[in-house]
Amino acid sequence: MATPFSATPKVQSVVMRGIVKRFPGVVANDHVDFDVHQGEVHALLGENGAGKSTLMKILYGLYQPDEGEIQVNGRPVTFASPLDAIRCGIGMVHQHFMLVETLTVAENVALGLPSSRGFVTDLERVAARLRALGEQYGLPVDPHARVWQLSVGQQQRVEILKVLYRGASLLILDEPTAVLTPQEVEDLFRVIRQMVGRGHSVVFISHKLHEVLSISDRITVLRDGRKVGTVRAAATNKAELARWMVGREVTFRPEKAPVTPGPVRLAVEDVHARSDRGTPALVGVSLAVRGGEIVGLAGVSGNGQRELAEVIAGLRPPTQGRVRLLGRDVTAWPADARADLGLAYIPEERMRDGVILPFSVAENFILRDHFKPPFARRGILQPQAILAHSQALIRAYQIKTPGPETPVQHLSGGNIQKVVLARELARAPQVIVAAQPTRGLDIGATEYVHAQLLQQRAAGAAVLLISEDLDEILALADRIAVIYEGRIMDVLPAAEADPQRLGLLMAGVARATG
Amino acid sequence: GGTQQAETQAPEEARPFRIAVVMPSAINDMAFSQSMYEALVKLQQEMGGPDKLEFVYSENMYVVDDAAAAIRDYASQGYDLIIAHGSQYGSSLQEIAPDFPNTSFAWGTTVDTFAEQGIDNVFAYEARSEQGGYVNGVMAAMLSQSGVIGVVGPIETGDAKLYIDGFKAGVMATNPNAQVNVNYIGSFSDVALAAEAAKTHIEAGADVLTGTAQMVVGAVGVAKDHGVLWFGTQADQSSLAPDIVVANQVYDWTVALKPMVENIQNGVRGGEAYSLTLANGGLTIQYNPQFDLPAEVKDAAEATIQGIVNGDIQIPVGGE
Amino acid sequence: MSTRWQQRGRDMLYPLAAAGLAFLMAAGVLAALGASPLQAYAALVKGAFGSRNALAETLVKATPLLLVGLGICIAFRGQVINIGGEGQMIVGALLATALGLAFPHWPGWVMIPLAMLVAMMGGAVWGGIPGVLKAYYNVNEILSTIMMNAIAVQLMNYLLRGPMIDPVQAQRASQIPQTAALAAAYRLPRWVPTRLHLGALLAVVLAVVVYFLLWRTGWGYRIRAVGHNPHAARYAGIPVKRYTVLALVLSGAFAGLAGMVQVYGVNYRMITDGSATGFTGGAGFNGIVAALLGQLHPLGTIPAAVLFGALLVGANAMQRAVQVPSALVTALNGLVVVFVVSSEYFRRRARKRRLLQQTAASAATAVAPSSPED
Amino acid sequence: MGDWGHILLGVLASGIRLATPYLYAGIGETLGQRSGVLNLGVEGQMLLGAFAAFYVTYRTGNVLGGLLAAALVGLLMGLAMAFVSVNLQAEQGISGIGFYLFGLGLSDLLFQKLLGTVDSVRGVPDAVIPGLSDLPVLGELLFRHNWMVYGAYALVPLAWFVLNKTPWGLMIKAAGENPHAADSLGVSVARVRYATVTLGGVLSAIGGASLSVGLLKIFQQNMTSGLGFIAVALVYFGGWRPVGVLLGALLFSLVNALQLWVQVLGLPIPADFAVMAPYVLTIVVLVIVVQRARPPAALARPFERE
Ligand SMILES: Nc1ncnc2c1ncn2[C@@H]1O[C@H](COP(=O)(O)OP(=O)(O)OP(=O)(O)O)[C@@H](O)[C@H]1O
Ligand SMILES: Nc1ncnc2c1ncn2[C@@H]1O[C@H](COP(=O)(O)OP(=O)(O)OP(=O)(O)O)[C@@H](O)[C@H]1O
Ligand SMILES: [Mg+2]
Ligand SMILES: [Mg+2]
Repeated sequence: MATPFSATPKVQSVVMRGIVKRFPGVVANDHVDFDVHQGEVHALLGENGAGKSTLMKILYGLYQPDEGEIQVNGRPVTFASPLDAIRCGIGMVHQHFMLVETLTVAENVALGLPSSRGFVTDLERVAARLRALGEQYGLPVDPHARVWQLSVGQQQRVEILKVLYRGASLLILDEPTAVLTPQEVEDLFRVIRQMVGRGHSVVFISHKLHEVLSISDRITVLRDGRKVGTVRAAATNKAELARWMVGREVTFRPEKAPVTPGPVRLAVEDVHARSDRGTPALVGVSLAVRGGEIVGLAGVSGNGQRELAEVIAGLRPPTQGRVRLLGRDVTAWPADARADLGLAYIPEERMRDGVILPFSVAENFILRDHFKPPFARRGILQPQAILAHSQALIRAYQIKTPGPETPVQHLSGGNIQKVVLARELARAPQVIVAAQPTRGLDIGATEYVHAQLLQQRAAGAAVLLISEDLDEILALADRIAVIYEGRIMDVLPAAEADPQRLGLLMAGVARATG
Repeated sequence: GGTQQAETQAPEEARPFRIAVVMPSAINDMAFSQSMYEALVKLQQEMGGPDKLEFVYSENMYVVDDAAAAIRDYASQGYDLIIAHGSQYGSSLQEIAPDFPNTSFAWGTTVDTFAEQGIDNVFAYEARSEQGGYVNGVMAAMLSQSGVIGVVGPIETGDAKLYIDGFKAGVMATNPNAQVNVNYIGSFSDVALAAEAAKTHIEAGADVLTGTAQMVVGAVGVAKDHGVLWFGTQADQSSLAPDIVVANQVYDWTVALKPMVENIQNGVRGGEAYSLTLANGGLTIQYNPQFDLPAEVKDAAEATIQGIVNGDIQIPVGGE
Repeated sequence: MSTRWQQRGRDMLYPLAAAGLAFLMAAGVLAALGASPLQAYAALVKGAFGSRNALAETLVKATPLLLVGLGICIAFRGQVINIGGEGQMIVGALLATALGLAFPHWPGWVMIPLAMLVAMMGGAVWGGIPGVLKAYYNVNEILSTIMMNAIAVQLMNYLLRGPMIDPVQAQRASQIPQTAALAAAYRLPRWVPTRLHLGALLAVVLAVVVYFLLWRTGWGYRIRAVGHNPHAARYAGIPVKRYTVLALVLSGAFAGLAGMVQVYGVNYRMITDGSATGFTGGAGFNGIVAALLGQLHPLGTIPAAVLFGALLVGANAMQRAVQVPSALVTALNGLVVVFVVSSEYFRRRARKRRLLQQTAASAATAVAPSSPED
Repeated sequence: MGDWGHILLGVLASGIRLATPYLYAGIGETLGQRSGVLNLGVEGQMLLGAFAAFYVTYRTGNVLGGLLAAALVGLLMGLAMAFVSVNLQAEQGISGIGFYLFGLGLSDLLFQKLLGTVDSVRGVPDAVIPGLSDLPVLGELLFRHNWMVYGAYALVPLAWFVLNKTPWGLMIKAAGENPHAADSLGVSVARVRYATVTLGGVLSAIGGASLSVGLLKIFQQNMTSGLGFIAVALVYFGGWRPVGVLLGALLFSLVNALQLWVQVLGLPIPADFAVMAPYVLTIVVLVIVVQRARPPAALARPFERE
């Protein structure tokens, strides 16, 4: 395979020793040792904020360690920038994608590389090589598509190709599976195995223990910036890993008490809607959720889930059809009126849509109620009431924060998610739309969110749970609907659903009868 | 309250006469402010140097309330005469002058000394720039072959309006068939637009141009490039384009300044208005020596000057 | 609490040191021009703070800076860049002046508040147009506010030459483009014998009001929410576009008020020299600088406006005292602005280093301590 | 009819000329903004460039030397702006206003101390292209401007080419849209921004020179008179594309040329309203032709890794 970096040496071993990295107020890495050998998948585990990404960013030259050293192939190195790491054959796929959305795939790949044509870009050549590379690893992409037009899964392919294109033989994959469907995870694992077979090495970060156990050779666990230990995957199990990560026992199967469903609280009738790009996103969707019931909506992202949630929440006008909440036709109601009627909405992209990062925790709690008593009277905010409310929620939801005045941006991802959840659930909702509520959360936080949703179900709320994580849906839902290309393929009782069947439906294979 | 002074008792030799001037643009603007600066330098020489006349200035005081602060500050420093060289400064003077009854102020260009408001320590001075404008107009009309003449102005007020009104009248009196196109560019500083306005005039057939205020230097360059004639005002612009500048109306503010200084030294602090005119030599038409002006044009110009001086020629200016 | 104020105090050192450095650089130029820097800067300080009158002048200069700056705080908190302060001042002043001249015989306590209201409305309209254009037509507000400034200037020139011209001037040949003077009863009360007028006090009161508005009311909450994250604001049911417009409307209203205050408090009539700065003194621009130096905090903008006002007033005094060209003063102001805004970097770095040291020293805690950056 | 044709020709020729300084400054600003840096100091850079070009030309009689001097001054100003916005991560809006004031004051100060008064130079000659310049209509319209006018128009395809066809263009756009992505591929965001901001400074300064030694052949204090700010506005008008900037500059300049004609023809419109026209029209056009471009996502955001 001829890449511009075909001369790049193979990484035979990487050793990080005694790595310390401090941020203001946090020691993100506290004397961490970590190593990877050629042909191995080494997983990195840890709760949110344990320091996984930081350690890998140091290895990739994005951060400089305060203490400690890195050796590649036995020689000590210092990486002043990613360029140095790239030259050593290291590549990284970041937790938050590093793609320029307005550029094409080929342009993103060619970015920063010298052109074979000197002053002029050689995008056709890049595209050709990219196709070849894609074929080789089973990662097909259209080199001329613009990145913003791609699904998340496709974007991830681009990220991996970008790294491979640069001749990397050590790949760092930071939570690559958080946004993938089971099918896509399978594909990714196939690619990883193929790469390892070619003598590459991979660092794999994930919160999903079964993934880690199935793909990796060795596993290192971090907690609060310190290394807890490294084990061979074959020699450990989920429970032990969870204990290492969290420091206590974790239940994987949430307790789901039987609840008799009540009347229909949320009904969507023959809804059609368009996406932001103007293409049809929902084509005649009908769905009903009863009180005391969790309906899971499964599907590969980009099949209309986002639009459906927004139509229900009042953020996207349907071109056709109605939405009923608690029996009332709210199709023409604005978002805040629906919220006041009893709708809670946990948006998928919570950093973007769910919180205002520079606002304090307390301010984020009143995002929906800043004009309502007791938080405001005649438009004037009431600090005491807001503070009391915040303290109560922080306590009830065990949100890790120095105080209600701390800006939300200083909290860890899991705690930010808890802020959104607390805010929405504290309004005693009758209907809850929760989109990907545990994406990116560690097992402790995930466990907590699940418990909360079940508690709301028990309290009689109607819950629409939108998730790509089939395990999550299977564990929580009473009924499961599958969406594909804007249509509901089928609605199954949870008891009749299994991953294979759901997977087929999600892939758009016609109603799997029987 | 202002600083008390007793300048009238002091013998002339005892200390220099002190003038402060506040100007809207820079002392080298080739126009309004430069003419005042040069007048003060000239007056200083005539009076016998810095020992006799001391002067300070604040330039670029286009912000009216900054100018007011400067005027007040100079007044409290005990200057003998404070000149507010800009019509926009009038209302500031009106407010400050009563606080410093022993200090003299001068306001230009206007004829209003605020005597009606009971203020007695303000002089007023103006340039009857329509006079030179008229003379320039006469020459322009005679020199124009196309009969189309272009004028570039800043905004349609004040000194600019006077000059342009006079210029138009001069042209019309000489050649009633001539056409005077006027372009106000809406700014005192946009040289590029002034230049383009000049080009527009030329495109429209003008072969003689004039203009007023500091941004016209841009127009002069255009005239030069196109070999079109130029008449200047406020200062001598011949050096910019010796080939095509025909004549300039030049202001000599000493004609107003000298009697003011004398008055003050004699204990009269204000109340009088001075005009620069062709008659009193405050306005002069300076022919560009490098320009070969036909004799009959020069004669006509001189005759016009004479006519204005002795009152035979009345120039209609004013109201909308 | 006290450590927070200590911190604030320490933070003030950086901009001051930066300004000092700028002055030091300009000292070289002063010396080259044959002026004694020491004497020049002494004159500057004296001109800005040296006497009751100097102090009053500084405050008079600071008043429109503060008023415009308050509007800027609102706009920038709502993430709209309002460069239209100059035009908004002009339009506000035009309306207030027209009102005062149209009804010259009302009691002052009726006219003055009314004129303020009208001026705020004028500024609000002039700011609201770019607001509507931005929210509903995707016209960038930097572009539209720059254009609206130019339009306001020409509108002023037209009105002051024509419909609104002083009747006395209308009859004169020179036709100075100015309005008649306002009735004496309409002048903002002054702290005689200086020019310090009620507007200064009003501006300070309004700074508190804006603080209250932004952080203690639902409307302010919404403006800030929309500014920080329009997506989340929309998800929470806040009408984002309307609040974008509101941010510019309020911002314009404060600039409009600044224009009125200049007329009713300082000049008592409107005069044009053809340019915007001739009337505004550049406050529409410099107010932005003041607000940003005040960290976009209404209360922080108070000292920032006073310091900037002092710089402007003092520099003019320096020009008078040592007869340096005004050009040097302008260049010096520019240097000060660049140096002061750059000093923020060193302040942030020092704070970060301090936190890192604390982190290294103390045992690691899982969550970062609160250090609100706003 | 012939009359109107003549006027139309005049308006077009003048619009083409007037657009020159906007193009230099606007294209420079476009490159800077595409890489994520907002430079509001354009006006100051133009003034210093205008002065440097004029002064050197005046003293040496060598206009190329003058242009070189302008470029050098623009380079220095650009480097200073880059240092402040890239290394010191300063708020770009205010530092730009600071640089504007600095340039405004310094150019005036140097003008007063080194020249003293307004004077003229021969400047950049007009192009006389044998044959072409004598064409009946087109000759006057297109082939009789000074060389700097052609330079300005040549910049448009050049900038388009750099942005869309070269590896540097990719880096510039990436630095402005997602600097973290660029950084993670080893692209030095700082170096890219230094390059564009410095080049922007050079182009602004040349734009100033296109006034002082190109169109006008004089120097006067504050001779740009707000032109630099309009150039910045035109970048927004043009949706951050060189061709868009060209269209904006032409629209603005043509309307300006037209309003001069309106006055010359003595149409009964107050001069103030005529002067207003280009500003009003620029906005109106943006309202009618819906602007779809988004600003570069990282515009005016300093880049920092941690
Ligand atoms: N640039 C930064 N500035 C300040 N603090 C940071 C920065 N990056 C990370 N941190 C802090 O360092 C700690 C470790 O963060 P890191 O991103 O490495 O965690 P992680 O293990 O990857 O967590 P997650 O599973 O949520 O991705 C956290 O407390 C985080 O808040
Ligand atoms: N009566 C006058 N005579 C001569 N010059 C004047 C007069 N009044 C004002 N000026 C000068 O005109 C200049 C400002 O005019 P101009 O309208 O060109 O500014 P501008 O460029 O349009 O300003 P801005 O763009 O900031 O609005 C100042 O230098 C001022 O001193
Ligand atoms: Mg991470
Ligand atoms: Mg102007």
